[in-house]
Amino acid sequence: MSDPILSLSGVCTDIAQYHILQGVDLEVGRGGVTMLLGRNGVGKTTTLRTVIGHWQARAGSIRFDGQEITRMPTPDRARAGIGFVPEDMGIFSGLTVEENMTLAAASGPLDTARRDWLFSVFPPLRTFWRSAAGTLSGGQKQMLSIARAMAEERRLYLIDEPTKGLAPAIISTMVGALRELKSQGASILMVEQNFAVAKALGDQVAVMEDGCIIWTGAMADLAADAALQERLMGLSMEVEA
Amino acid sequence: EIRIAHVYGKTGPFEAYAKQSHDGLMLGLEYATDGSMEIDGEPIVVIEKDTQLKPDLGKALLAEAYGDDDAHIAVGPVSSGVALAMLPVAEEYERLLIVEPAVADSITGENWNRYVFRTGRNSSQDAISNAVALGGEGVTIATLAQDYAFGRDGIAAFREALDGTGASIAHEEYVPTDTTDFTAAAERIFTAMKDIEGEKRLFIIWAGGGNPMSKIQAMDPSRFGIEIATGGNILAALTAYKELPGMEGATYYYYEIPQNPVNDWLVKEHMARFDSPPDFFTAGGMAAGIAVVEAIRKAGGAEDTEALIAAMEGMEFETPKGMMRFRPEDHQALQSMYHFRTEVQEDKDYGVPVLVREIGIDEMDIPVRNQ
Amino acid sequence: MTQPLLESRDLTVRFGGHVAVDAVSCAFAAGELTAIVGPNGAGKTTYFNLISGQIAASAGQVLLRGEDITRQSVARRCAGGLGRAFQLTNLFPDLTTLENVRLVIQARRAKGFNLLSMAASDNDLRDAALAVLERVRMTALRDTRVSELSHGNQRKLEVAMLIALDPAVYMFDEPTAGMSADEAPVVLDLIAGLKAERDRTILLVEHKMDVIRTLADRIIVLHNGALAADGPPGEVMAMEVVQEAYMGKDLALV
Amino acid sequence: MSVAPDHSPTFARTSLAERLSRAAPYLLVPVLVVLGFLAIGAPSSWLTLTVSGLAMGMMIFVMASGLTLVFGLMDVINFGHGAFISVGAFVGISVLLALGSWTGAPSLALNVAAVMLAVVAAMIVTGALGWAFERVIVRPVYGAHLKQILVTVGGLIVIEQLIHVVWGPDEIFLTRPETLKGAFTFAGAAIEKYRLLAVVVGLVLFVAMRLVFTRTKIGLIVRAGVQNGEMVEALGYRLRLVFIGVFIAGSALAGLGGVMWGLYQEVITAGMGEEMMILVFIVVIIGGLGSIEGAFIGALLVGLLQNYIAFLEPKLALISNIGLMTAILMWRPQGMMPVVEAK
Amino acid sequence: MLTRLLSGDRPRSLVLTVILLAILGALAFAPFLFPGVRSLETAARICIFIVLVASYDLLLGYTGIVSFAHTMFFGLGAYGVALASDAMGRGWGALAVGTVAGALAAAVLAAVIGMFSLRVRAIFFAMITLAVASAVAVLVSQLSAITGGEDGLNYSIPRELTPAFRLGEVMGVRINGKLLNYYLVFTCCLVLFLVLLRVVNSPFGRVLQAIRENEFRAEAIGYRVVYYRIIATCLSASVAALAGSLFAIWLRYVGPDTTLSFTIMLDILLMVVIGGMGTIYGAVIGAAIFVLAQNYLQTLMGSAAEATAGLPLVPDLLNPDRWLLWLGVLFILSVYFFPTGIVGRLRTGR
Ligand SMILES: Nc1ncnc2c1ncn2[C@@H]1O[C@H](COP(=O)(O)OP(=O)(O)OP(=O)(O)O)[C@@H](O)[C@H]1O
Ligand SMILES: Nc1ncnc2c1ncn2[C@@H]1O[C@H](COP(=O)(O)OP(=O)(O)OP(=O)(O)O)[C@@H](O)[C@H]1O
Ligand SMILES: [Mg+2]
Ligand SMILES: [Mg+2]
Repeated sequence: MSDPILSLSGVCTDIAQYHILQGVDLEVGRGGVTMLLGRNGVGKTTTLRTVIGHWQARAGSIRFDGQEITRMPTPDRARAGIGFVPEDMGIFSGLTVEENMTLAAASGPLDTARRDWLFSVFPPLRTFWRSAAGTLSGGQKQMLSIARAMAEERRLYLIDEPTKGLAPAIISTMVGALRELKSQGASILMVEQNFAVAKALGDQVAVMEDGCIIWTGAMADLAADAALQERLMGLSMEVEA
Repeated sequence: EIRIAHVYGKTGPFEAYAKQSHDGLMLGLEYATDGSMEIDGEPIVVIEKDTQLKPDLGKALLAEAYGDDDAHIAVGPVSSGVALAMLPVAEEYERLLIVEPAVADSITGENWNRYVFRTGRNSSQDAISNAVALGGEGVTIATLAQDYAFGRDGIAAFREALDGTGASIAHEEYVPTDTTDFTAAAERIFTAMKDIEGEKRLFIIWAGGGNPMSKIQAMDPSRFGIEIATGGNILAALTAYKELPGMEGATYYYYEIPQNPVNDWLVKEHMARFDSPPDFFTAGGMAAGIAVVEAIRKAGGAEDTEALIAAMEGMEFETPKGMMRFRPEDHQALQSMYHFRTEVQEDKDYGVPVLVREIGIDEMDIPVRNQ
Repeated sequence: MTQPLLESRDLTVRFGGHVAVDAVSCAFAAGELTAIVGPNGAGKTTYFNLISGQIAASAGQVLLRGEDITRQSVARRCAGGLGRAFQLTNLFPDLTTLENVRLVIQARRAKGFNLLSMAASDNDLRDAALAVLERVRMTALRDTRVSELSHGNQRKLEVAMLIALDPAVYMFDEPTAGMSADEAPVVLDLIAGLKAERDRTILLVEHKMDVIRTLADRIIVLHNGALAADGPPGEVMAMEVVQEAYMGKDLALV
Repeated sequence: MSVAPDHSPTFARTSLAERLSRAAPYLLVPVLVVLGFLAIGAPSSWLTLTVSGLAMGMMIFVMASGLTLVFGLMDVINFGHGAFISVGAFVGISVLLALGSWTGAPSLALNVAAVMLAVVAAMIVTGALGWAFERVIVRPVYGAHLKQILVTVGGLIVIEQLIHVVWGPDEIFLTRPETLKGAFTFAGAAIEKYRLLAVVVGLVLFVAMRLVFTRTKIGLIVRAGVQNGEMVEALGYRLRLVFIGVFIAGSALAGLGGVMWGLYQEVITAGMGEEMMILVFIVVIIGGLGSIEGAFIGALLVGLLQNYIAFLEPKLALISNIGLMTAILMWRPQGMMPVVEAK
Repeated sequence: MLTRLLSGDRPRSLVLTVILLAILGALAFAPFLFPGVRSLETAARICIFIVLVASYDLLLGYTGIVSFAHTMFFGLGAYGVALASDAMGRGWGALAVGTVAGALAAAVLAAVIGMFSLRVRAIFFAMITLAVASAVAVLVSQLSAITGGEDGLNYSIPRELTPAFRLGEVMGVRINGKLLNYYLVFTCCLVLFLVLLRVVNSPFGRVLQAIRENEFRAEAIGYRVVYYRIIATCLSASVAALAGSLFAIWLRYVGPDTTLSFTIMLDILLMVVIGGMGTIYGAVIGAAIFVLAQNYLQTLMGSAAEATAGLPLVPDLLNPDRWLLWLGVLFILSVYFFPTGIVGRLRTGR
């Protein structure tokens, strides 16, 4: 891939005494969506957390937009243009939805046009704008978490399982919103278990197993090849009905 | 060798008092032995023990002093609670404990045993001397004290002593020990006193910080013709007295008051060594030191406790406060107190207690309470 | 008709002015698997909370075997046979996987107030707990601390704990969210197995349509807190309100 | 792009009772004042007690304000706060004693200038101390209450001992600057002048803190950071800096409180701050964690109630604070107007 | 057999086992190994504090309840014995009545406080207990007619437990009532400790841990959290009261400073944390280290100060009067170096 926006080479990450990532090589293309797939517990979340800096890589290097960020503190990585939707959503439940969003706009007040756009993608945010975020429903929290990452323009979004708990209607609008982001030139690295969503959105795919990337390629190739799916992920997703 | 244990709260909130007390003790031993620190050829060894102001520790340390270190006489401690815990240990080991400067009446009162002597004053002495100083025909007095045993007993003794002086008590106010805002107490006192005719005084007994005097003074009690009165205090606390010139009361010690050779020596030496005048507890400590030496001399040695007791009962000895006498009944040292009036003096940044009159031993009828 | 095992009558809860569950009356017969669907924020989890007692109802009643349990504590209801798995993972993070399950079984057997026996020597409890872990294929992880499990495995443990509780009414709140494609079927098979035993009442909140289609005997739809539809799967799925509010247009993603 | 259908929940109007209960904390102080009047009867006594109670409340607020930041917002149970109060008092009073000619002069301007200098010096020293405290003692224990209690008590002991080393073991007595001595009498009520200064300082501080927190994101960052620091950093905030800054501010405010309290008490000891800690914690708790308004109202309530009760029934004065705390927690288990949910 | 005695909760570390055995041995033969008044005094204190700290660990380490009222219960037990001895006169009956009454009173008071305030948030509960404890301390000082106020109470215990009761000599050590008293304390403490060890390893103990971890979920799987909390509080309070009674029997004196002060509360907290929270064995190590430090740190510092007399500043800081400074440092360092306590560290080997 020419000039990837994010590239990991030989990244190893330890959590306590466990070696979780064991040499991850991964590239995220500029302006594209890369899907990170794999079974439970293979290290997908750990990869994303290493990129944002919540875990420190023990070895290897991470480059973002040509810049070495392996040892950079998390806030600097965020300011460099990386947005993050964590697996557990990371909602500030003691704050209202509005306060969550205010914080999300780190470099100034929240842009009203952008806010309205987010309202249209995730309508409940408007309804519950002044409610404590902790009282939202599971899916609403997920929406807030995604909206937070989008509160400002970022060049790269790291999104960990955004569709879990979302109703189908919301999933489809969200997919639409992500496409829109992509069309504006942003790049996305996304972990997803819902293969239909992955297929609809992904350009590239990386599949993980035991802390390593075991396959990379175009989404279309994987979607079309049931045998490959079987080999990589334990069973085949129903190929297009 | 004569072993004397000084068991006192070296560390903790009363650190300042403890240091005075120890310096005083050492000066007293030195003075009484003319600087030789020997009695009849036997050298004196002073063992220090820190109770940290904890009664249980005080108890253990005193037992250690008698039991493990084989001390002949123990001196201390600063706090009454610790002292009370220590008393039975003296009885158990049948050794002398000279209490200095803990003040609770019950040390030489209900909790007393025959191994206990006290050179320090007790609360009654304080209260009674104040009653003698303040009482008088037609005087009406309100009192303010902390709401616990020390405060209530002090006022009770004061009230008792006031009987017969012609003065009467119009109101007693007790506030929690840690009170910092005296507005309410003052308002209650003013309310009780404002319609009374004649000379009116507010007598305050207060231990520890949080000085109520200047706070009440700030509320201008003279509006109602009320004057504030209180006992003496350590030098540092006299700063507050500067706001109250003319205030009267009775004090235990102020270095310029007693006129006798022992005090002259003390003031001179203390100035020379510590560059400051001696204070309450220095004087007390010194009295204890002198008492120890005198008693051992009189008994002809420190080994025989019974002989020591016999020697000390009724013994008179010279101290910075003049002559003191151990009363045989309860082993309390009787001593003079001083009626003072506060003056503001040029070179001092505190209110100076100036002697009005010495209240002699015979003028105070200190009750015997150990029966 | 025979008495339903579980029933809600005009069950309502208000948060401030917001009516999150709005007079829902619904009965669940023993042995039936009911799927509860509805858009995000429709009140599904809150409805569960009302039934299992985490939230006090503003109005209405919950009846279990005909008995009014609306005022009972969570623990009482649990002992009465209402079991619940949570949408957002909710475990004992510093204990091991095995200990988590063991605690559930201990609760079920009411051994908690036993102060003077030795817990470690109670082999019954241990074996029972291991059996449950085996059913969800987590035996290998039995001595791992829960906080060290990956998200997907925590979700599985959440289900395992409900199975260990073995209640009369199972309430699953999106059991497979976050589970990978090869793990989800394990859990779904378990649920199918429970259903096959035919003496358990199962309530299942799910957003995955294929799951609902294969498992549900009946679907109820919540919308804005109110009961919007109730009936057999085929019928309900075809209804317009469901299509509109729930599925959205882009059916390919479901 | 497809737009998801909004689900539109029904919102009923909030009832009058609910709106009233939201305003209730603000009504407590006036209600208490009126009740006090009814119970006391004598207007001059009532006026004295009320004004001095409010002023005392202000002083307590000044001491508690730092703790609302550190404990209320940052969730650090900091017993070291007591030591900062003491250090503030010692530094401030030392400055005042050094400026004896200013404080001794009967000029309000000179006196206030001296006090200001003392306050600035005290705040600088306690702020610096707070910085060191945060770095060395508190940093490893964010989020762990128990350990916080232990290390901060350790810090408290160490600082108190260092006060002994630097200033000696004696308590230091002092007198207030000339123009702040004595009282005004007004309608038969005597009101200490110094208390009026306390009222001014308390009000200014309150307004300033409110402004900072309504105009900036600092409060939000801290609250969010306590809950999920990683996420705040992932949004691009340097959480460490914010935490250090707030901690320093809290410590400096303790220093301010120390000077004010030392001047009120006219005697300072190494343990003076420690003695205030229970009261200060009570104020923060009944106010509701992280709430400046709450702490303010709480402090006023404490000051007033103490005075009223001490006047009406001195025996009960002892439990007035605990009683107040219990009553308020029964009524609102999270305190009056919590900003941060307690753990 | 041994396993049953230890309730299956073995120390799980060789070093730890050795240390524990050493402490047990030292305490069991203290009068013979370390003759002298002071050392016996220290040994008795260690025994009593082990129980007190262990009972607090039940609350803090296992149930996750932070309470500052533990010394209050300790004091209740102590005052129970003191008041009974004062009122009924010297005698075994007085000791028994005082002990039982103290433990019961502690349990009841704990239940009342628990019912009223265990529902509020943990941190508020801590503050409430702090306030209640300080109120009780003030009350004790106010009721001076009964309690002796600040000055405390002296009273007599049966002659068989005092030095005056002499029995002879063994291995050069005088066998007297004091020694009997020590072994009474030692035995009671050992039994109480084993009981606590059993409780935390019982199914009940497991539930407490679950509640500490996630109270919400514990409720949801059918445990009535409030009951468990209240029982744990009562249990811990009455064991603390029993420790207090032993302390009173040993000391023959009670006063607010020895049993009720906040300083002791903090000492207990520190002992739990140094030793290792939630391990019970931690209480043994924490109490032993701390009490030794409290008793001998000053002496040690004295010699250290002398040894370093030539150096600048150092002797000042090592001045025995500054021992509190080092105690403060100990507080801080213990959390730094033993975040999981000594027991935790020995067990993980890190
Ligand atoms: N805090 C932790 N401590 C120890 N081990 C951990 C921790 N967090 C995760 N792990 C382990 O790291 C491995 C990878 O976890 P990770 O969360 O990255 O998996 P994942 O691919 O995101 O899985 P899932 O699909 O279940 O979310 C897992 O085996 C997990 O047990
Ligand atoms: N404690 C609470 N306080 C205020 N509002 C609440 C509370 N709990 C839930 N709500 C509101 O009630 C509504 C229903 O929430 P609920 O969690 O039941 O939704 P749900 O149907 O489970 O949605 P999802 O599919 O997203 O999980 C939401 O709008 C939520 O904001
Ligand atoms: Mg993951
Ligand atoms: Mg839900």
